[in-house]
Amino acid sequence: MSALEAEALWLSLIVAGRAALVGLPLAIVAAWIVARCRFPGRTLIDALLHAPLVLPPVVVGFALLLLFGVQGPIGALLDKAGIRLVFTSTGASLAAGTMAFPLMVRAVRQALEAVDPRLEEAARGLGAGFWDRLFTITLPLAAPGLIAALVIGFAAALGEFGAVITFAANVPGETQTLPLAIYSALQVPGGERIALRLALISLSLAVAALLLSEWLLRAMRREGRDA
Amino acid sequence: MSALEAEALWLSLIVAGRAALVGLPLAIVAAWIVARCRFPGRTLIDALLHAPLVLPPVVVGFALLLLFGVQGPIGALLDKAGIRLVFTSTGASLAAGTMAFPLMVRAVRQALEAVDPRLEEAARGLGAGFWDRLFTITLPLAAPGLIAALVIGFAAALGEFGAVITFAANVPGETQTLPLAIYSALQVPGGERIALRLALISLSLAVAALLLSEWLLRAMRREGRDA
Amino acid sequence: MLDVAIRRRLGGFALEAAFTAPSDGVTALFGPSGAGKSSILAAIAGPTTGEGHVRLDGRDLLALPPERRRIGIVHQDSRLFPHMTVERNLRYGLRRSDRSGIGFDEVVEVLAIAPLLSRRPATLSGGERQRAAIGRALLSQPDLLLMDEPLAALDGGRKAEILPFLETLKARFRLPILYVTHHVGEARRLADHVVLIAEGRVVAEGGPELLAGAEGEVVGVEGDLVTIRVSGPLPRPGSHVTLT
Amino acid sequence: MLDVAIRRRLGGFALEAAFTAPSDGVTALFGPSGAGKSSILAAIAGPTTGEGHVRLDGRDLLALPPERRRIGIVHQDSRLFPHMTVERNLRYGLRRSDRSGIGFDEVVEVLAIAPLLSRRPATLSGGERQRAAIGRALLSQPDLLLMDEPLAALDGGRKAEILPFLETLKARFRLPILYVTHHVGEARRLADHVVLIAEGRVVAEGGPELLAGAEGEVVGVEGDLVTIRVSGPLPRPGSHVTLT
Amino acid sequence: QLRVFAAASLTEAMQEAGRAYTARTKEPVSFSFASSGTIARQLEGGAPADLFVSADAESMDYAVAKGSIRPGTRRALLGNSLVLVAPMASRAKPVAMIDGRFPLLARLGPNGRLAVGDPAYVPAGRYAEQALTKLGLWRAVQPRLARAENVRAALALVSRGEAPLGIVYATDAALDKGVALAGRFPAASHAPISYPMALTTRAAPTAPRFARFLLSAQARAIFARYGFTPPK
Ligand SMILES: Nc1ncnc2c1ncn2[C@@H]1O[C@H](COP(=O)(O)OP(=O)(O)OP(=O)(O)O)[C@@H](O)[C@H]1O
Ligand SMILES: Nc1ncnc2c1ncn2[C@@H]1O[C@H](COP(=O)(O)OP(=O)(O)OP(=O)(O)O)[C@@H](O)[C@H]1O
Ligand code: MOO
Ligand SMILES: [Mg+2]
Ligand SMILES: [Mg+2]
Repeated sequence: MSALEAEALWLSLIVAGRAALVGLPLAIVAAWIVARCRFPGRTLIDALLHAPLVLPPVVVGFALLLLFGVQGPIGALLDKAGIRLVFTSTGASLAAGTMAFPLMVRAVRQALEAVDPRLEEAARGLGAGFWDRLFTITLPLAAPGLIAALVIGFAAALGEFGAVITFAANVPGETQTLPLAIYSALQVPGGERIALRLALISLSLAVAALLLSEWLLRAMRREGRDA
Repeated sequence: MSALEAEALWLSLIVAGRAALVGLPLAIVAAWIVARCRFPGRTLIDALLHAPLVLPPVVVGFALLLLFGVQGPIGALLDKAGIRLVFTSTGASLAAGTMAFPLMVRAVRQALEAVDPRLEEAARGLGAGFWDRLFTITLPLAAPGLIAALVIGFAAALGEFGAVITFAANVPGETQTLPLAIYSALQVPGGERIALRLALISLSLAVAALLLSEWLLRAMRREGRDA
Repeated sequence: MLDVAIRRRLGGFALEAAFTAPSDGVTALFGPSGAGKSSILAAIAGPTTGEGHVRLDGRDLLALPPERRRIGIVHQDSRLFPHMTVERNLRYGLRRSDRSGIGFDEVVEVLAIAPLLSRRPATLSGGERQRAAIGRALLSQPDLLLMDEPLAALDGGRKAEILPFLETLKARFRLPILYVTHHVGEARRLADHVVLIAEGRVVAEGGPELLAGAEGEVVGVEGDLVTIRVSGPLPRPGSHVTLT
Repeated sequence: MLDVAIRRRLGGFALEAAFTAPSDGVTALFGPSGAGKSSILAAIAGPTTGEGHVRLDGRDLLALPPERRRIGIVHQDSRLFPHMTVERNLRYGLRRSDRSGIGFDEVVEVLAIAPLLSRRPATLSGGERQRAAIGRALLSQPDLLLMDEPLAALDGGRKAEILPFLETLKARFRLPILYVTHHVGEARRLADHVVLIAEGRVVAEGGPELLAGAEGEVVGVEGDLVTIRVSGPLPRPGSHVTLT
Repeated sequence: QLRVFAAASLTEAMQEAGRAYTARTKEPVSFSFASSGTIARQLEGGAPADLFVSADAESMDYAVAKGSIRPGTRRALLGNSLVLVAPMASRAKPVAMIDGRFPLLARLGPNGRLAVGDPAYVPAGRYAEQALTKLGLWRAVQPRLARAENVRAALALVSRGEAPLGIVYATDAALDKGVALAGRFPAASHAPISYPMALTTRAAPTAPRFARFLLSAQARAIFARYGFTPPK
């Protein structure tokens, strides 16, 4: 692996890992709202949560630019606070995470909907308040789904190209994740070999994430048994 | 809506709808294999199923071009059978569906894993063989997940850009789906307004799909009650 | 004749039970909580994994896949299909059987589930659910019926209606029934044969007289003194008894 | 005193029950399957939705969110947390209570669940599961205990052990217990007060004498004739009885 | 029906040329716009294109090498020039011609980036690299690049004010009201910008006629309006 490839690999790991980990709690909140709350306009919120999925990534990147760019309403605020997103690896995470977000919400939501409400009720009767129930019953029971959400969020963020390059551009060592490197390689006639190698690295990362998730699931099942 | 926009909308509907509908049975088979079968190499298959997700869409498009192009191993065979995929709307479905496939598999898998095996066992005791159980117990119990898979598959296919433009090109009325039309609009200075309108059309389609899915779920619940 | 020999390991629990049961009577499986009664039924009806055999009139049922064994089973938890109405649950096994000895209307009437037919299991009471499960098992026209505390959730009146029906059933269809219960009276009333289970093993096998407790006929009442002619083991003087 | 008045609509079923119960005794809810017994317990312990009140010594429990009502409930289906060991299930309510009258070790011993503590609910037998659920409810140190056929899945021996424990409990902690059962003997043994339910309404309320059936003490045994001094209604001569 | 696969940066100009052609000949023309590199591979995969208009020589070379091009039909169609743009809001003082003394770094500020098409694969980016190298600015500015996926994206970064400067084609700069011209690169500082076109091996018999039309005075006038120059 060349130094540049190693850098892209490392950066991808950071960018996608951060996107998945930061995205998960947000996805839980969003999934909770659409799965558990009933209010007018719920379907609209649900649809908006799907927006990054149905829009071309470039458009999402562009929208992020409008919002989080130094001229954008949020970006201007962050800029004052000394936080820069455009052209930074944090920005790459934001873009990749935004694209992965609908998938994470979906996975969490499916998991939440599969939790037996009678068990939450039972916990309530045993004195557990909302947050207590959430953290001791609902989320642990939904854990396989949460891990699925992490895996899919990580995988999608790992593969995200259009939104990242539009929002964060390709700054080697900062925002040049594996997909950007693969894309670069492929655009150059004869770059197939490099692209293939980078693609295999991406896939290995995904395999590693899957194995990790399965190990986590098993560990969780064991933990409950011993405690 | 201009005629061209209407055309892109209609085409997107066909392309994404076909991708989701054809994808679903395949996703069920794939999800079954990774969720229910235990054999060496399962994790590898699982990882390969994630490949379209972790690879940049353009790479997937190129891979499809290599496989299904007229020179490709599968494409050549299909060509003899008179079936052309590259640069046709069927091909656009293939590309969009390939990108959406991992998401569909995930959703179906999560649903399958949530089905209580004791109910399948009960059906077995009542004389239901494998396929019988599958169609009367497992899939109906997994139905909310299957519908979730359809929605996410449709939404992802609807938004797919990179793989479609690479594999099926960007031919108005043939393969120019909404994301490609948006891309083309953005290439034209001042095209932002058209792009925005097209994006809103995309979102409305997603809203429609969501509403339809919720209506379907409700209908299914009712149907069980009256039968 | 039903000839059962089962060997299984369940976590730390070893099941190793062998017994025979008449082919047209009720055999009560009796034993403390956790003795392995439900596990025996699961081994007879479920996927073949451990060693052993279950021969019904010579044929080994374990050689068949569960869906072709013609075994009706009522689980301790009802396991009704939540996405079907009670009626569709009842007809599930019926439709998949090529016989029709046990009729839909008859079962619905005896179990008093006519008003529930169009309801979903989630809205049923515990006893209603159990009755639906009994009906579903019966209607699959089984060659062998396994029942795991089927009447535990039912009130005395309902029990008193269903018991005679089970008796009729076994008389009419010469159907062997394995019946798990904790209720001595119920077992004594129904059982032709009793198998006592403890810690995964058969500890005794025999007639209904194996069951502790007694039943009898009231022969005299004088003030608050009641005299009863008892069959079965006699209670010790000074002991506290309940008459039902 | 426990003063219950509940009004609910469940699909086609109308629940409209009002009764009072002594604040330190066992009140048996008695009635046929589908009468509304479980629904009454659910209305007392669950989210407040319908009309009515549940006053315990004057305070209306329904004014509190369920998690602050201090109600222990044993459901007809055990509802153990599948992702926790039996021990973590037991300690769940204990940890969330600021009292400690009912001790962990004591409960574990009486319910004989020590060997199960490190197991997951999925691997338990029906009776084991129910015992764990009883333990969990007791250990939450409730002000009011609701039990829905808690002993139905248990064998006679186990029942005979748990019943006296429940008696001690009510004596020691002056804890009102609402107890749903189909078992006359069980109810008569435990209950200080009986509420008969049918079709969603209270049809009678009173002492244990409300329950049909009888119990007594064996005063003489001669051959197969047993003489019993009976309290409660006397059986008719010629009737068939079971002694338990 | 004729099908033209053309570089995305030609989108609007080509569409107008197509309309003009159809108006004159009643023959419909349809387009598929994508990046030139993608099109080159699509031709290899059997794309139903009659004509390929590339934004760079490399992609055309690739198509030729893969046998997708009808021999002898390659023509230089258009030229373009390279400019430096700044956000309109910055009120940059335009410089006529950029030379080696141009204070590029100073104009970028302490942490501003220079938006370009990715020199690795975007033709405009490659020209920018050549020009900056020739002018001796490359080494200093290279770590400060924001490499965009195509010229339009680079342009958007400048017009949104995310990057204080960007290098794009004159054609792009002319049409975006959000940017101001900050300078021009000497034509000699980079390889001639050329848009080659060629018929594909599977081109329909009517295809040469459209190719000829694109080289006609009428088409040239259209392209000129979008800022394209005749090929060098
Ligand atoms: N997977 C397992 N791991 C460990 N022990 C198990 C497992 N499955 C079952 N057991 C144990 O096997 C024993 C028999 O269980 P079974 O359900 O057959 O009891 P049972 O006789 O039906 O009891 P009950 O009357 O309470 O329903 C129980 O002690 C149970 O805890
Ligand atoms: N959602 C619902 N829709 C219609 N009927 C309902 C619904 N929920 C409960 N019921 C009915 O309410 C009645 C009371 O149910 P409940 O579970 O309280 O009975 P129960 O007295 O506990 O009976 P069991 O002894 O069988 O457990 C039953 O007839 C049941 O079918
Ligand atoms: O017109 Mo291009 O090939 O996108 O620079
Ligand atoms: Mg059991
Ligand atoms: Mg009940």
